[in-house]
Amino acid sequence: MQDVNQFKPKIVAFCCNWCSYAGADLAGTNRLQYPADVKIIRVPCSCRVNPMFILRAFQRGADGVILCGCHPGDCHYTTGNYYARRRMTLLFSMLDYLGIEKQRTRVEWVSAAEGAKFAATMNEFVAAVTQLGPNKRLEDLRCKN
Amino acid sequence: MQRIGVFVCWCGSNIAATVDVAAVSEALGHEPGVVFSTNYQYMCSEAGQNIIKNAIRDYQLTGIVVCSCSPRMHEATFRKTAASAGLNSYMVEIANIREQCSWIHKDKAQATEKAIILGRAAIAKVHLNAPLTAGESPVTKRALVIGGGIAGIQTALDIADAGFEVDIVEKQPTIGGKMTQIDKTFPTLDCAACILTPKMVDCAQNDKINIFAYSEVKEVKGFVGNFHVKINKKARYVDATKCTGCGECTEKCPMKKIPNEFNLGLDNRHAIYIPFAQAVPKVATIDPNACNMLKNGKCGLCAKVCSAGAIDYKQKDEIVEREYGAIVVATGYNPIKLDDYDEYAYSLSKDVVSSLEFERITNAAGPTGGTLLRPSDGKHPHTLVFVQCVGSRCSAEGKGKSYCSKICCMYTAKHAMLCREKYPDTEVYVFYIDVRSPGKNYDEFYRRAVEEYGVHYIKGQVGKVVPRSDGKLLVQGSDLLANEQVHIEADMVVLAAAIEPDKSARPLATMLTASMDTNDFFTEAHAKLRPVESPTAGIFLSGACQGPKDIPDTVAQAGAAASKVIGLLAKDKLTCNPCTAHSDEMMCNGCSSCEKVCPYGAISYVDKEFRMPNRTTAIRRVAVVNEAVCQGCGACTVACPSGAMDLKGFSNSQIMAEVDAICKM
Amino acid sequence: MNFSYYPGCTLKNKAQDLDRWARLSAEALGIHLEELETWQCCGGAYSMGKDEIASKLASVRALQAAKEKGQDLVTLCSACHNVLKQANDAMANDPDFSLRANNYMALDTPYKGETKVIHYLELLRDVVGFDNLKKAVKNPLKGKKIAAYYGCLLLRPGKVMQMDNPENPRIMEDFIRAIGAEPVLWANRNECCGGYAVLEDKAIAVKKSTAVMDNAADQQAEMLITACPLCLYNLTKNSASETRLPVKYFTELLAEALGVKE
Amino acid sequence: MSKYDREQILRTSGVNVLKCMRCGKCSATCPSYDEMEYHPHQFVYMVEKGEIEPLLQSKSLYKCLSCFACVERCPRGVEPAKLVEAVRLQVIRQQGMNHLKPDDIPALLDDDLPQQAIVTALRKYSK
Repeated sequence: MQDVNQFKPKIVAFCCNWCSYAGADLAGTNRLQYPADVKIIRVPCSCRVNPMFILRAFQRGADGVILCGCHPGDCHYTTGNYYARRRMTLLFSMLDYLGIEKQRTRVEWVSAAEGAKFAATMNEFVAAVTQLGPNKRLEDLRCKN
Repeated sequence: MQRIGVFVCWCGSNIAATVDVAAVSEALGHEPGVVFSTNYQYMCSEAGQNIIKNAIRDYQLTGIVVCSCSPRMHEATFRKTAASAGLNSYMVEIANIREQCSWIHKDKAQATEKAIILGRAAIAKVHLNAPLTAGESPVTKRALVIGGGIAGIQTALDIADAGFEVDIVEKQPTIGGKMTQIDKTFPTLDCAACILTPKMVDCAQNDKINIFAYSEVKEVKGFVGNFHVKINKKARYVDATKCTGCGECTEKCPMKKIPNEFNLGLDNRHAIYIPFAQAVPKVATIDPNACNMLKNGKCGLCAKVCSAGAIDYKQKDEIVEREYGAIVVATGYNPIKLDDYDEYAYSLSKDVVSSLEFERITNAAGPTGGTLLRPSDGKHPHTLVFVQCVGSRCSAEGKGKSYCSKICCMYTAKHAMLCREKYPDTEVYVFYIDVRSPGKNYDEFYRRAVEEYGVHYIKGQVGKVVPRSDGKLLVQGSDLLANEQVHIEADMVVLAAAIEPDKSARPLATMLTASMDTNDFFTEAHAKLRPVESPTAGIFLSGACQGPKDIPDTVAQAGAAASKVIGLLAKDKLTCNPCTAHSDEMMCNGCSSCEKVCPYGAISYVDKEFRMPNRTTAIRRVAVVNEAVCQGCGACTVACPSGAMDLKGFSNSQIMAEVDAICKM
Repeated sequence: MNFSYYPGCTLKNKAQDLDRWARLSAEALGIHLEELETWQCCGGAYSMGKDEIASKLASVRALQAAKEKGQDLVTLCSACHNVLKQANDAMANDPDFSLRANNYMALDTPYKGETKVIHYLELLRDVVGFDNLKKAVKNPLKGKKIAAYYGCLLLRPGKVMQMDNPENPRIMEDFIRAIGAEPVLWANRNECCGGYAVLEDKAIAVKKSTAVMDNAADQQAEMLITACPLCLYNLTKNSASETRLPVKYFTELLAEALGVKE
Repeated sequence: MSKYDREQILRTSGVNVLKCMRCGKCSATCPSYDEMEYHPHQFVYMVEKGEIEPLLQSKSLYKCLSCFACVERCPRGVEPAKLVEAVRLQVIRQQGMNHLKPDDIPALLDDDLPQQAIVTALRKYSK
């Protein structure tokens, strides 16, 4: 029981440079807490996120991956987030098929003005992943050090 | 192997209070490739930057990692620092340990651990960084202004004034736009034509300005500094170089029952027409839908009376191709159609008019010669009711506009005041929800309408207008302050219709890849800090195409857009973003997947000769990225099935290295 | 073509003419109206409360019956049309209400608003077509100036009824043109006649029906047509207007024009 | 009690009173305005403020014609008629609070009165 309580998930968050990364910065500026388990990787646009990156993260022991982009219609590059949404829909359903629970993956739209939404999303996501426990399914044992 | 330096910033106590900065710099110092690691109170200060510069020199660093605030804050600063010490500025990575670590965590141990991981990810990335050089592209020193209303005119004049060439494309036969239809302007009540027509003439006479009237933009290709535009000059059936604008043809034309657009259909024009006396260019135009000669070859009267021989029934549309460095959108607005608001009986009675129609009725050059007469019977109205917010601030499903149209409060005050001034025997009622009059001398103007001119302002809306056969309009409204339903027998009702972007705006936005909001107003690059630029480089916004605006605001924005254009055209070369996509031609199989997802049309294909085994060669089709056009979104990199496409500065291997560093704990 | 048909209570009693002429005309136009076997009264007014379930079930049953027959459901009385259409909309778009109503209904497959409810006028416009109707007219009502009275129920709420532009409708005017008469355009055609208040407060009914009648008379109408028995009653009985224009069911004129009015 | 009433009314009607921008168009268009002590816009505002008691007592509840003019013409989609109906339901759903009793009806009838008038009156005023 204690083990479950002490489980600290590894969460990788891909944030687009224009909206979500700025939203994360705003969460910081407003001192809105979310767990330290979340580590952000900055990408120019949510459409830069190759499904490969997400598979790699799970392979290397990530317990959850979240992709944040601009709201539909607000993409800095006009249509990037639509591509991301379509790609992730396919990837996530494949991951679900492989046994990576749907709760471990998420796409969320966070604008540069939504610091509070960013923090709330992260809190929620970390709680959901913590509930599921460690990801064993796709972890590559050869990558274990 | 890179030689990496790590610089951990305290940011005073902003970082140092929750992150053990010494432990971070100590831990990161042991990472492979790190040859120098330190921490300092303020890395962004001059002293802090000197630490970085000295370290680059003393330790021959090939890459640096700064653990500090958000890269959105100081990435540019540290890139400059690196460049001044001779290091390529793209060999700098920032680990955001303030906004995304110290400020959001309370537990020092946890925050320190996270800061170290973020530092490691940045180090892992910088290991794979390569020096990048920003490319350059030339600038065509000519601007295109789309729309020839007051916004386009002012922008064009300002750009021309700075010595650059400007083309104005206007779809109507004359420039001038909505302002030509307006009678007086608030809050000074000077006549619109008196202040606008000199500017129109200036445009015509300025040798830097070229007016394409009765023309439309058909195609836009290229990118900032290098746009290629096709303009369709519609056939006027009149040779503009010969026509003197004498008007002889327009008087003799037998087709004289064509609704006159300029007077909003309140009177008629001929099939050949000049919209109004001060039109620029002052050239006649034949309406092909009305002209007998063009429809069935019978008539030809205008050609007979034209002493200049300007009539040309065989004229065809003509496509003109031009190059531009910058494009200004000034497509303006229109009042909405009032079909959904027929509780006001707009379609039932001619005496229920829109505000723009009312402008024409009170304009000296209008259908009534400036005398206020009812459209139905030409009689002088005694009771007038103005209704504000018709279709504005309307969030009900499928109806109206959710925004405030901004100009209606003031022009209604103007109309009401002018009625009372010219015709003291009139009673004027204004139904309002709120009177919005922020602007210099605006509220004073509205108060004058009430206090000096005795206009009756009623807080409430009109719910129903019932036209009666004796010509009276029964107006039923609510007076919220008196808590009464009021009934007024009016002679005229004037509806302040909401305004919306011109219908041509959306297809134009698609051509320009410029973004729009849900109301079809063009979106600015930043609502506060870049209000006259579109997010698409090289596209600028002027006037009501960006949002409802009155004339002073429009002229101010037009000037601002012009100054941005001048700033762009003054440059000989543009520096490009070096973080662009790049295709490895050895891996590319020319499948076109990348081209399809590119929002900028930056990818094209070339047939290239490759060496094959046994001294043979083969021609293969491979993708080539135009680095001047690529904005670096990376959509193509994921679409590429063969992995040939990668993004400089955010390469697959760099992001994977970050993923690995974060997941390895 | 066969359609399910919901006549409603009034058409079985005081407004039998409205019903009879509609059926005769439909047959003349090649349309067969199959009356639902066991319909119940819709209640005459749609209960707007989201938690009103029982009072809407009669409508849901009628809608379900039409669904079982796989037919569109034709209505004629304005009130029935309004109630059925709103109930259908709630079944389709208000999941909470739909769930609770379906719990009462205990059907094998829940009813989710599948039935298309069309008013007889829509039948004329969209199925028959006013152009075809015009061709089928044997006795055009030439020269008659007729004011179409929509009242409140046919058009509103517009986003649910979707019959026509609720402020500037034309379906009845087009109908009038199709039968050879001349429509009068007037503002109060979509204002309430006050009929609903006839038992509660007759003064309202008098005042509102007078305003409607006055406006139609002022615009030189010779006659009003309506689809609502209550409007017909109220305008005929309670209007204090000086001009007492005849008020008729639109189906009466239809039957007359088609030559099937016995 | 009033707070409970307010919540119940909002739930029953499904109306978001906060959408109101106080333009008064509902009251401008209401055919029963003169007969109502509280007018449509006041229903919206008083429910918003939680001033329910006067509305529950008011005869205005029975003057609304349910003609949907206010619903159709409200620029903000507030739907005042639904609010009026919800307040009326709040009253007539209580024991013994039926506004129209079946026994009262025969006296109100005349020969031509359509059934529709009777069923709607019962539907609207009684539970």
